Amino acid sequence: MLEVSNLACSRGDHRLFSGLGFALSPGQIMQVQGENGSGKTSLLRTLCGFIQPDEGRIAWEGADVSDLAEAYYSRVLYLGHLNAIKDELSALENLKISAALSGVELGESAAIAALRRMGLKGRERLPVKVLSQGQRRRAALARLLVSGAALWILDEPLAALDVNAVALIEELFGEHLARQGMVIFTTHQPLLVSGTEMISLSLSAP
Amino acid sequence: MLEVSNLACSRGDHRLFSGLGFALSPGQIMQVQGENGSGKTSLLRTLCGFIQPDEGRIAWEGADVSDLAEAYYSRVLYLGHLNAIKDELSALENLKISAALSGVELGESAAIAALRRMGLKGRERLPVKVLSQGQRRRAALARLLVSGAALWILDEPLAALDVNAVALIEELFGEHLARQGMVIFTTHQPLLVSGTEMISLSLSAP
Amino acid sequence: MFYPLAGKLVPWFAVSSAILFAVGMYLGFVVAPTDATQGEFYRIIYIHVPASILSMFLYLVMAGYAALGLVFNTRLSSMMASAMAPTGALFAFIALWTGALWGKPMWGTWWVWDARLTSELILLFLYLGFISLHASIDDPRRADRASALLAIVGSVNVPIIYFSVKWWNTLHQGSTIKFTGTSMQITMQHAMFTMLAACWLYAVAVVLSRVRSIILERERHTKWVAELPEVAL
Amino acid sequence: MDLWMRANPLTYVWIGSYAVAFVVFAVEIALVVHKRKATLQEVRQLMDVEESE
Amino acid sequence: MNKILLLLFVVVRRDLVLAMRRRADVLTTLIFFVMVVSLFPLGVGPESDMLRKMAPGVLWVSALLASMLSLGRLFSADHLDGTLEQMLLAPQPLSVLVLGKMVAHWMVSGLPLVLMTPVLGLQFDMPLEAVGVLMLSLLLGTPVLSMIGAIGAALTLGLRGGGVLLSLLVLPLCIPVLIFGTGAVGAATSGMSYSSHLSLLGALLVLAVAFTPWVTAQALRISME
Amino acid sequence: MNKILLLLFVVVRRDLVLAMRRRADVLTTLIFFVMVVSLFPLGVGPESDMLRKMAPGVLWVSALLASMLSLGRLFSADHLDGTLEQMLLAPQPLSVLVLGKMVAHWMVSGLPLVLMTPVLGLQFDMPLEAVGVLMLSLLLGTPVLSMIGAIGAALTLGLRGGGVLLSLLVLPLCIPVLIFGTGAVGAATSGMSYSSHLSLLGALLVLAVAFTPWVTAQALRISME
Ligand code: HEM
Ligand SMILES: Nc1ncnc2c1ncn2[C@@H]1O[C@H](COP(=O)(O)OP(=O)(O)OP(=O)(O)O)[C@@H](O)[C@H]1O
Ligand SMILES: Nc1ncnc2c1ncn2[C@@H]1O[C@H](COP(=O)(O)OP(=O)(O)OP(=O)(O)O)[C@@H](O)[C@H]1O
Ligand SMILES: [Mg+2]
Ligand SMILES: [Mg+2]
Repeated sequence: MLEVSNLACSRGDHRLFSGLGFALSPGQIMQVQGENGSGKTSLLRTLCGFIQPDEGRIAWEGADVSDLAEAYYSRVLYLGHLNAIKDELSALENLKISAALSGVELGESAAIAALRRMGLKGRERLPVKVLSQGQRRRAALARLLVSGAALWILDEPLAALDVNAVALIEELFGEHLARQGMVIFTTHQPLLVSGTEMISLSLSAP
Repeated sequence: MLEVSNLACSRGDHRLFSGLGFALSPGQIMQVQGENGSGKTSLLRTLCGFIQPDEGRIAWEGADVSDLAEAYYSRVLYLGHLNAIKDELSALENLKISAALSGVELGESAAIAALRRMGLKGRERLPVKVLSQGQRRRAALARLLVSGAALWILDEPLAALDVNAVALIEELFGEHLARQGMVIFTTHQPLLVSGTEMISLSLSAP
Repeated sequence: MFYPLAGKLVPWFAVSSAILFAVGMYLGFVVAPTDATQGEFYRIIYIHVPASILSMFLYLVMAGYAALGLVFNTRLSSMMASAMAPTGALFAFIALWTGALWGKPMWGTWWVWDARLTSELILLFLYLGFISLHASIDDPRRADRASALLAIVGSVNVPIIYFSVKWWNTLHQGSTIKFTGTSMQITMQHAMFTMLAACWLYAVAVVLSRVRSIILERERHTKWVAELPEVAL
Repeated sequence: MDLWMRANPLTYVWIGSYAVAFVVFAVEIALVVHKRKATLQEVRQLMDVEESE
Repeated sequence: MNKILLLLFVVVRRDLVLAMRRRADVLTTLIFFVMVVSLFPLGVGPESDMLRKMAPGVLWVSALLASMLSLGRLFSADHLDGTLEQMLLAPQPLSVLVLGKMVAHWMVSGLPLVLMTPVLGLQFDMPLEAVGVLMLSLLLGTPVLSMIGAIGAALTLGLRGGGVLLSLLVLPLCIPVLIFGTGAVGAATSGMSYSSHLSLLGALLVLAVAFTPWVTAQALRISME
Repeated sequence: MNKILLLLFVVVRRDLVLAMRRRADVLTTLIFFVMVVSLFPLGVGPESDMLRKMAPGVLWVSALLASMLSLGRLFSADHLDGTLEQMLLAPQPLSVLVLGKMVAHWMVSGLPLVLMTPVLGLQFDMPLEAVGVLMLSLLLGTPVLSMIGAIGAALTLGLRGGGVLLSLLVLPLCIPVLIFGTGAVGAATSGMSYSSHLSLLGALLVLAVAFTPWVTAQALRISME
């Protein structure tokens, strides 16, 4: 359960948003909408604690996230505009390392299975830098399959993905919500998750 | 007039495509389609001469592009997955420099007008690194407005753009085609250019 | 509000510092006797020692303010810290320069690589590092916090400077001013303390007026700045 | 230089250190004053822009 | 506790694997070190008396510079590709991750230098005991350099002109290490007791291990904002 | 021809603007140089006779370091953000662009060091004539360092594993420059004729201007594939 109240954030001289409030319970999904530069990324990064908000409170299961710190981080999976994968390592190594960093134990075969499901069959062991843009994004998104986090915070997960991959992501969202997970994401493309209503939060350009 | 015949290209052990041929005349637009990793980026980069093809010939107005070299480059505008803008410089400086590099003279006011049209009003002089993902892409795409190149080669120009910006790009394509330009592009999102038929080239995953 | 208060205080500090400078120099050059071993050269001491002491003292105060700003997120103390850095750097520079000038007649060279001299040079570099780090981060809050961390880490150096004469036996003079009694003649001491006070007051005045500019710059979007009489002019 | 120093120790001390110190002080004061002027100017400019918008 | 050790291990291994993939980086640090050290006899002339005297200083300064050269990459690669964000979000304390990165950095850029020292020391005609002390002092000192350097690397993350600003911030803080290190060798060659210098270096190392990971973690959080 | 000069000018100005934008960059390069030079006396000890003898070597090595530190950024920043692709597509010869980048790099990282040399030379108590020769040698030598370094930077751009060999090939190329440079100063201090050293340096510079831009351009095309 994530509760946000009266949140305000500014970058440079611009106030991006203020008085923002919402609550997300298990099984719910929220899309943050807004034009380019309206502050979507900034909002997501604030939720992850990378940016200190000017005002307001972000609470996870009733407690302030800045007090929870690591206890909160273990429940969150964030994927930003950057893929957070190393060009020199293979998709497999990348996945195993990022799982280890987030405290998940992951066997070789489970990792390979996850990458195959993301459509990287036969490319698990190539250095990521030879992969195509969409394949890199898929490699990054494979973390969704192996993480135990309850709250997914995804910034334009569909960037560079082809239609099949978009369908796959929709499927993954559905599964995650079904097991009482939560998703907050942004996108400029249409995305449909069957069987749930999508909460939508609109930011207006400053 | 761009003519491609019997083109073949491979990366690593994979043959991405072979026997590829097409021709593009002034006023025509072509979308390269295909799944993630099917070789769209590789094709576009081959057309620009970054990658040497295994076989085949790429001809510009009848002459081989590798013989034309700089004479061909001056007719081409390429924008890849990367934005080719400097984080430390402002959008304005970036635009002026990239125009100078491609041999175009560009006054301050023309540059500002181009950036405004791209929706960067009031942000022309901020260092690009503080801009949002979509704003950076817009700053990169502003080159379309000031370049004199006949052939635009654009790799996922719509990445990170919001709906307004997508509409703007469609408009720009229309204008470019109207003045007998040519466009080759890829995208995973729908894009409609009114008044012309789109040639479509499908690559299948290897 | 701090801004108008600082504005009122600056002239007082400035004037009293000017008076004390005058008195101190009178004492130092006219009243105090010539030193038996060092002749007239020793009179550099009246500027050298206050500058050295202030360069270290200001660093500590600056680190303290910076730490306050970092821990309690109080913006004023961060601004104070960044206002103090240039003044501190200048005092370090003066200490080095006058020391070098003194070294020429006393030790026969401008510069030796002795522990105290070196650590004072490090102090200057630390100030410069603080200033350049602050200058190269655009976001002022991030700049405050990053350079605060640097200031705190760097404050390890100050005790090294202070005790360097004890820990390493070097060319440089040991402490003559001690908490218990002193080996210095009384007029010399008066002159020295007057100069020290003068430098200190000067530093306060400059720092306060600099911090006023910084406040204005940072708060230029707020209403109270817009309503200031000097802005409305 | 050495000779001159020996002959005029007081002048040396004066010019060498005190003059330098006071020049430094003067420069600093000038900088502070200049910065104050510049900041005020900037703030006023900002006001004008806001008013005209 | 166990989990934390495991994490430390994961991070160290990851960075070592990455370093092996980018072997050029590792080797250039080492080659740089060897080159700088070997250049001095060329620049100064072949008088072996003087060479012997300057050997510890030259070796130490070169080691300091070599580890400085590789510092720029410590966090910046992770920053650019977004991995650092993920590290800040790791459910374990950030300072452990940071310690892991420091250890890996030292193993890649410090340890090879230490192992290379005997060869270079003999090139300068240093007495055997002095070479031993030099190695010991480097063994204690280079980790401190990596650790202090990490603070600077974290503070200058993503800044324009990072590399040079980094050295401006870090070099002054490294000077005590340099002084104690060369002091130890100097004492050893002139037959005095060098243990006090070495124990000072050891104390610095302990202090660095205790505090720098935490400070660096804070610096990273600040830089990521 | 005119157009090419204009392009050269554009590139140089662009890189200079970028360097200025990294506000304190030029200044910090200098401070770095000063600090590195000051470190050696700390490590070696304060005997001014020895210091004077090692001064040219120290200054030369430090100059090499300062320019090496900034070499990493020469192409890699442009590579990572895609600007390099655009440069390959420019309608003018790539070698001109490359030459522009080299010139800018030297103006930012080499020239200030040359100008700073007199002060540092005096700190080491060097005779005045030697300082002059040192400055001259640096003036001729640092552009060569920037140019040779550029080849290395281009070759190691985005290369896996194999980069080791290439950087091994490039580094030794810098050594002649250093030897001639310090040699000239050594000759000057010992009262011999230094003009042969300097003219060798000059010859190296001419060769470098003639060939390195072209070689670097080829290296870039290879690295970009
Ligand atoms: C560039 C060279 C020099 C530097 C960086 C330097 C630095 C310092 C510093 C940091 C202090 C600390 C004051 C304190 O203990 O609270 C000091 C004090 C002092 N210095 Fe220097 N110094 C230099 C040269 C000299 C020379 C050449 C002399 C005279 C021979 C000298 C004589 C003194 C004396 C007498 C004190 C006062 C010590 C006390 O009363 O505690 N200094 N200097
Ligand atoms: N230092 C700064 N000065 C001025 N404006 C800034 C600064 N930093 C960020 N901004 C502005 O803040 C906004 C940040 O937007 P953010 O990245 O959150 O947008 P977004 O909604 O994610 O957009 P996109 O869809 O393009 O990714 C942008 O409008 C940007 O121009
Ligand atoms: N060295 C290599 N070894 C093996 N495969 C390689 C190598 N280099 C590239 N590839 C493969 O070649 C293809 C390159 O595809 P390219 O980047 O052109 O795809 P794309 O169609 O642009 O995809 P996307 O839509 O994801 O951008 C990928 O499938 C990649 O895995
Ligand atoms: Mg965004
Ligand atoms: Mg692609």
